[in-house]
Amino acid sequence: IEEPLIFEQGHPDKTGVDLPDPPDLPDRLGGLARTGPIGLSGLSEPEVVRHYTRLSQKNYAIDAGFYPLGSCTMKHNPRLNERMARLPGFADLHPFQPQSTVQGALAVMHRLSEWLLGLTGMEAVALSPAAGAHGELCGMQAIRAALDARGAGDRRVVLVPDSAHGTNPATAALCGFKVRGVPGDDRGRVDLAAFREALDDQVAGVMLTNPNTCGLFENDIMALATAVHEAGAYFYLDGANFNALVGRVKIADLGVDAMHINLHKTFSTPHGGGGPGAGPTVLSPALAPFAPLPHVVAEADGGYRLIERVEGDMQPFGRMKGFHGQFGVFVRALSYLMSMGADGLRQASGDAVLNANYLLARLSETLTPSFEGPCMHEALFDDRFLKGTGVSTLDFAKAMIDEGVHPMTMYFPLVVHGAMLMEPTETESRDSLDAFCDAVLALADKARSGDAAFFTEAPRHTPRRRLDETRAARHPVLRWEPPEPAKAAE
Amino acid sequence: IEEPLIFEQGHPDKTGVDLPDPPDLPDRLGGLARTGPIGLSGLSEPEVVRHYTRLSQKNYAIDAGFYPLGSCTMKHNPRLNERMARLPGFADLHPFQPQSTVQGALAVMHRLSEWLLGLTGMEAVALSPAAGAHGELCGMQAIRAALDARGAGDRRVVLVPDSAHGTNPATAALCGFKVRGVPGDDRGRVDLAAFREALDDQVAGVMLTNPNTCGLFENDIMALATAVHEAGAYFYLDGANFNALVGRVKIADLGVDAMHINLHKTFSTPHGGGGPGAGPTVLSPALAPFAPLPHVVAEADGGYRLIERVEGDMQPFGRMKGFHGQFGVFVRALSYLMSMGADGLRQASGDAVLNANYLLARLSETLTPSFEGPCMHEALFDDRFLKGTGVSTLDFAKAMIDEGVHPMTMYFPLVVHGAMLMEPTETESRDSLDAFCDAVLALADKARSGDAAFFTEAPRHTPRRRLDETRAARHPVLRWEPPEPAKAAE
Amino acid sequence: MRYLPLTDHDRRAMLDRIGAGSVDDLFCDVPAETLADAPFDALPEHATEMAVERDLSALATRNRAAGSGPCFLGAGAYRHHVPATVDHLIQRGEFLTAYTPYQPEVSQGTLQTLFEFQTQVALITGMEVANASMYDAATGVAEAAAMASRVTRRKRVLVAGGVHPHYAETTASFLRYTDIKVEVLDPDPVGIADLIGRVNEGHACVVVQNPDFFGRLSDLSALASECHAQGALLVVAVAEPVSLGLVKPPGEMGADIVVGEGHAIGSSLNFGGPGVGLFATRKKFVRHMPGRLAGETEDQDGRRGWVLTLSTREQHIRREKATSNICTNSGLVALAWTIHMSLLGEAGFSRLARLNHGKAVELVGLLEGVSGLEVVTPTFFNEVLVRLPGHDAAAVVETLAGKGILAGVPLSRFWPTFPELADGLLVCATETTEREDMEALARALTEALA
Amino acid sequence: MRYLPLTDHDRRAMLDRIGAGSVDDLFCDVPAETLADAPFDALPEHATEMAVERDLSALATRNRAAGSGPCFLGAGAYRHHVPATVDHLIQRGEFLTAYTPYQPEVSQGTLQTLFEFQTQVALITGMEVANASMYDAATGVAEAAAMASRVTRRKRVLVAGGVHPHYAETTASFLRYTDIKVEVLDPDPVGIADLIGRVNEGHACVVVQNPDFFGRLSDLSALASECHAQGALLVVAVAEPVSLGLVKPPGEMGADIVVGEGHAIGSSLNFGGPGVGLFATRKKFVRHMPGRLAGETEDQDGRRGWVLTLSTREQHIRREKATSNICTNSGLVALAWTIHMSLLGEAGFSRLARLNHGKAVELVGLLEGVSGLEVVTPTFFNEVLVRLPGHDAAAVVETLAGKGILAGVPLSRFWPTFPELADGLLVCATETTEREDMEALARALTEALA
Repeated sequence: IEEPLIFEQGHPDKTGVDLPDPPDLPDRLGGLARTGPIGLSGLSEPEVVRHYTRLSQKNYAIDAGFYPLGSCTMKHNPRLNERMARLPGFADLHPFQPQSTVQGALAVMHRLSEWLLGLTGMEAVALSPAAGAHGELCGMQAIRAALDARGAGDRRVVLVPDSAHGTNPATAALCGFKVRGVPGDDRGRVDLAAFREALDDQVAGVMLTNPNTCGLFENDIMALATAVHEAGAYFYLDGANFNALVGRVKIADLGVDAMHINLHKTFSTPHGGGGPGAGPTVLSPALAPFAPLPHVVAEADGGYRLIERVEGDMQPFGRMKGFHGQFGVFVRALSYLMSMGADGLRQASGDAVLNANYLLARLSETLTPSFEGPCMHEALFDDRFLKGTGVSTLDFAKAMIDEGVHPMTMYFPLVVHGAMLMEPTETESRDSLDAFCDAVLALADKARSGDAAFFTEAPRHTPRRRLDETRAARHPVLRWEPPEPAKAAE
Repeated sequence: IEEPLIFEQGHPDKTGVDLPDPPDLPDRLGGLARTGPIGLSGLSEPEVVRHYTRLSQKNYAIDAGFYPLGSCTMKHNPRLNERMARLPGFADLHPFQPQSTVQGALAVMHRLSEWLLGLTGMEAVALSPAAGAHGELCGMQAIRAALDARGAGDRRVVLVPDSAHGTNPATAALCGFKVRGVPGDDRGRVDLAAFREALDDQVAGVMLTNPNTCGLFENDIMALATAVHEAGAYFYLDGANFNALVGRVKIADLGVDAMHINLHKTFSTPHGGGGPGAGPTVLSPALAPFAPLPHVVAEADGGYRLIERVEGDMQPFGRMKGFHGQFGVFVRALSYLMSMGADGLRQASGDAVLNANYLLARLSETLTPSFEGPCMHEALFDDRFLKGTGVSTLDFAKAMIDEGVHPMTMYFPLVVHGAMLMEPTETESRDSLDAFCDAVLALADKARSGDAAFFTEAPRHTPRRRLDETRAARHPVLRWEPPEPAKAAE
Repeated sequence: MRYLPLTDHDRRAMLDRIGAGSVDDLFCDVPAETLADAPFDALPEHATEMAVERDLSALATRNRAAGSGPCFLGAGAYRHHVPATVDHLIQRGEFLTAYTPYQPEVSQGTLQTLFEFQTQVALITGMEVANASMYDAATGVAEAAAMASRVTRRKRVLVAGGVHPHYAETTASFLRYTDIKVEVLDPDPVGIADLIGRVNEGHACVVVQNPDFFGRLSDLSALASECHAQGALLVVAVAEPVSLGLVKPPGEMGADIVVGEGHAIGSSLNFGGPGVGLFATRKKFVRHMPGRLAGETEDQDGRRGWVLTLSTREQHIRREKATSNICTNSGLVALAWTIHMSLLGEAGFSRLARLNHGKAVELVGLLEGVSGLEVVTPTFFNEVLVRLPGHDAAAVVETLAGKGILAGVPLSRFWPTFPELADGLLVCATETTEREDMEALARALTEALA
Repeated sequence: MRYLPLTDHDRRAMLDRIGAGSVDDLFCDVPAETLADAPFDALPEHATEMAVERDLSALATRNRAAGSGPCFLGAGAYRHHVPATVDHLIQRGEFLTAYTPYQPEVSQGTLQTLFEFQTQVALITGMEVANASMYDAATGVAEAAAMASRVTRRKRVLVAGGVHPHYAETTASFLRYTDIKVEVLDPDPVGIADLIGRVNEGHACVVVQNPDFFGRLSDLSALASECHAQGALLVVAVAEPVSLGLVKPPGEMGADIVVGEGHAIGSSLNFGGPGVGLFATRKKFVRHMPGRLAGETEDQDGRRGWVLTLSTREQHIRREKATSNICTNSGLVALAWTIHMSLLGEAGFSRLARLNHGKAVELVGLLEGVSGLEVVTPTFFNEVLVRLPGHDAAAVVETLAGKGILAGVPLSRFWPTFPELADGLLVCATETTEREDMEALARALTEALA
């Protein structure tokens, strides 16, 4: 079924929303009224429902199947969380109501903070970052602020391993830092010697992911942290992979100064096809004074207060976004945290790691794991098993789609050739993993038996087959335009 | 994607619902505790979500496309109605709360009654019938009660046209009536002469559908009604097709004594894959005293009262179901009625009839309409256009599925050979109708061009192809059974 | 109007294509005198979504939600906690806005869930087969009585005094104009023992409820034996299906037809409707069964699939010879039931039942300490009858409602003409009942009875 | 635990397959000293769905829902009525639980809606292109300033006094450690006229808001001309997108980048987050743009389809040279926005805007009759600044909150150190504001100011 754009349907006279007549009063626009039509179409409610229902049916989703994207933690999104976020007492709150009328909302923020601090052992948390990359920015700006405060503002180098997420160097650059790469060793970890070598008095901090993007725990992490601190720098941990550790390891014990937590990954708020997320950032005592506004504090009388302006000796580096953070996401995450509890979270990280190792074990029958196990919560393979088959990692992934499963993350981390990074999460059942492994192993056999066309022609059963990305980038068409004759006729 | 039964997944130890520990107290079951397992499986919440999400994806629905089932009025189901029904003040009400605590609910029932009476011009309404057929039962039992009350309890014949819904004769039989058929004429209406002929002093009533199941208005209806009443019988109107008349014609003006109203058709509450519906039944002054319990009445003080027991001179024939009717459906219907208003309902019936006539006009290019137009809210074709093609109505319908549209009602009414009954409703757009007509006309051309196999092999693109209904009926498998070895192993 | 897609321009163009001058012309077959221009002036004009929402929300706030305070109401409608997942899934348009699955190729989702529903109902009732739902338990009992008459070719039905009065009344009403005679016994809070002596070979069936309307659990085995000895069927109603997670199922006690009210699993109370009637029986009676059935079969490629089956029992094929006139049933409520049951699973369903019983035992323990109150029901699942000697139970309920406690259901609501029941109150606990709710009730009752 | 599908039996079997003795063995790379046995004692254990629902519902009732009484709050967050359809559709699992559309073949639904979103944003702002969303308007303005610097290769940004203080602060904070200097002018309730004289050839851009934070509408054309004459870009923030249905769009007044806050369309207030940043610009600047872009292309069978495109601007390809570090954005909020906009359509969106303006005109008319109150804003859309000379606006707001009226946002909440703003109050009306709400406000203010 083809579904035209909304602009190619309907008629500007129609509407799917009935509204009363505006009061018949002279306008007070000062002559700034819009002239001429906007160019929108118009559809009745049933047409809009059908349009977006049909579009949704062209999507894959975790509700419908396994979604083993490495580094993305696509776990089950409980509907309880959605219900809680929609309670009128949470959903219908204006950010600037008098604080006396939003004590429950402030309590939610405070409780969430206590959870995040309890799980990480850190000193403070900035709730307001809107997503992971925004949390990175928060942490790195706190580092800049701390350096400035101690008169070390001229340190302008940040160490970033080659296997880092792209957001890490981009964030460092946004804070005026220069990125210095750090190579990995053949165990898939940061090369400790090279790392120590790279540390000098220009280094402001290091941005590390742990477990790293190869799915491995940086087992030299204590030494790395010590070296960072001895060099007078700060240790930023990318929290994208926190799901492997939650309920088991306190981040503070690893010597971390700042880490963002993706509520939309680790704490199961839905990814929504690209957001919204939330990236609260936990901070060590050294960075805590610089946390951005606003803050929520518990008062002696049992109430809560939202601090929106500098008070006392706080030294916030500023403000990260409008209002008070991703409140709707906070409610969902808190609902999840309360549901899981400390015991459930520990079980979850254990199951996440178990599931990944199970994939690693089963798929290693044919696929080529990049490093020796055990892995943490994701399993990394390279494309050696496809050597000589004429099938690329991309082709292999597209053939998986035809088997009804979403592909893993491809070509990342960059340190591995033709990488295939698979993160099952704890919410996949053994049956689901087995079905996935059976399908992947069968495809691998098929690839190695010489049927390359099966792969290069995939996918076949999707709403669209492979799309021409080059064309899209060379001649960008980024919006609908009314057809030329219609334009002329206007 | 194949989706196993829920019993073929999971493990009895798992659960998708966490519950606290039961109090540790001795039981008071009197030795009647269950022994041994029940035989259910057990799944975690994510597994259950995925299972039913996947199953849903195997369904066609009005949200996803045109659903032109004649006699079914598959119109748009507004989500506002769903939201209203879920307000805690409606959804979380116990039927036996003190009436002082449910005045809003009683107001809903009273307001809905006023709408139904206002639209039909009738004297009284029994809200409690649970569906259309249940409403028929209500109306026919009221007729029995009225006959008994006037000492005419020996009248035991009900006239039912050959083109009636199957529920009509089944209902008549349930009330101890015998069914006497009435033939149609070549205009697709009841044969007035034959009808008069069939009326005698044994006749208790007539059950008629109007517009009838050929989609035509019984233009002799005033004469029919007069004849019925002159014969001392009552006139039951099957309200399945009320959508053609709502806001335009008051049923009382047609001489009707009783009619059920399918809230899940005419008033847009969702059909839900088979219900729940609601079939409030409006009654003439002659039948009103016999309306079943409960009743809702407005009190002088502005409050409402639910009458659950006989009071005063009411002569209810009894009670139709538990509690007070399909309250959740009432809220949805009221929300729809308020949204549409009398003006919107009039527009709706006009558009429904317009849409049907548009289908009739466009499809008559190739298809063979059974009767001369104009039709009311549905268009009826027969299979003459398929003559000699080797393609049956069933084959044609299955081929439509492959084109992405749901088939019309087939082989009903029985009075037409290979009937195809199409009801577009007012919530289909002209674009939608045109796309449907284009597809049907193209298929008709294809059939007439001799490609019978294309039809007899259809559908091809569905989760399942044609299913063996004979096998299902001959060797009924009506539930899952644990596999034999597992049974043995237990 | 937001729900109507046609524009005036569309209407004009379509009329042109049809060859009609106006929409009114299409109504030419309707007697002109009935097509008065504006006969609907008394009814309101259309309203915006905002206005409807405001108006209905105001009505909703004129009700007290059962969960807004302690609530001990049962009497056939039990307040259970339904996981958010259930409502989320049933609201998927593919379930919510589908029709009855007459085209199986594009309805496998609905059909498979109905097959799962049938299986779950059969499993928990201990019966061989179940249908795809009735409207509710009351109509289900009525249909069961009619079915028993078809099976036995007998014309008398005996309804025990422990059966929910709405079920009994609905059954009597349903069969009132048939040749089947229904005898409903007087309300009987103390058991079914004397029923055994009443069954005779004229009876098509005996209808009992377990736990009965007054909460009492009974072993039905002896009654079943006697029924079978007399050639009658035993019909067992189950108003609280959660009990089947803990209590011996009717199927194990010899029931021939089991009818249940399913709304308590998967749905909100909704002021009592819509419900979903569970209907299970023995395999040998299946062709006498009312209602829809989903059955397993294969498609033309040999893959397992589901269809509606045995429809020769049904009205659309069989017309006046049908087993029932039922058509639309309770599909979506059945779906909610199935999803909730699937979430519970074996372990969760058992645990839920044990929790309900435990809460009721806890509550009864507290009530037994209230002076002036007498607990009547000796063995129970999650509901008991108490007597408040010397007090009108309905008045006590009103008093407690004023204090924010929904204390229970007074028997006088059903039997106003039985003065000996005026002091009777049905009190129920479920998993949603907290210890502090129970204490509040005990305190308030102590005060009210003092 | 209801969210965890593995049983102990599964775990055992899987460990066997892996060849590990226990799950703990899999954590062998983690320093043992950090794997203390129970370091999380201070945190609660898992809770049932019932318990979580009860607990969070209790917290929710400790808030006063904005809609529970008259509400005149704006200041960047506008309370609009969102049709039930919107929330229904965004809750479909296929939208809600999908990832960023990196595999376009199975993400055409998300991609097409993003393309529709981009088009709608471009249309209502009067711009050529738009991206697939930012976190919110505040971060969008910050990114716009950075982008202007990339385009112009200049290092100074001027933020007008009428820009939302959160936008201004976020921008200053975002750029604090870059080589771009941000100058934020003092709050200025009376207009942008003097801005023109301040622009010079050192500026990368001037940032203004329209209607500004104080509600005032301005013609930006002269400012735009001056900016362009000086080689600077004009960045226009729109905090209330509904205004664009009635007010001349920034694109027609010469804006180079338009940033908007979209949450007001399609979403609840949610205490201010998540929002959705609208971001539109000229086609020639598109490769300098931050954020994700959906673009049209063809599949290998020549059918139109959509992909994420121009990703060489983005962090996952470009790393430290990226235009922004943004990755996760506001996909679902953007979807809600798109669905609500599609429901409104041309006619509905215009009407909604006219209705909002009409309500505000009506409100202002009433307030002008309140003695002791002065309406400051001469031309406005749906919000105005009023002064309550001699009164602390925050105190008045508290007083009225005690009477169930959320009267407005006091300026002192943003500028506590500007005593001359202490009597300033922002008051807003939308389509949800009823005549009786306005009258209640006017009465209560009259009392409070007496």
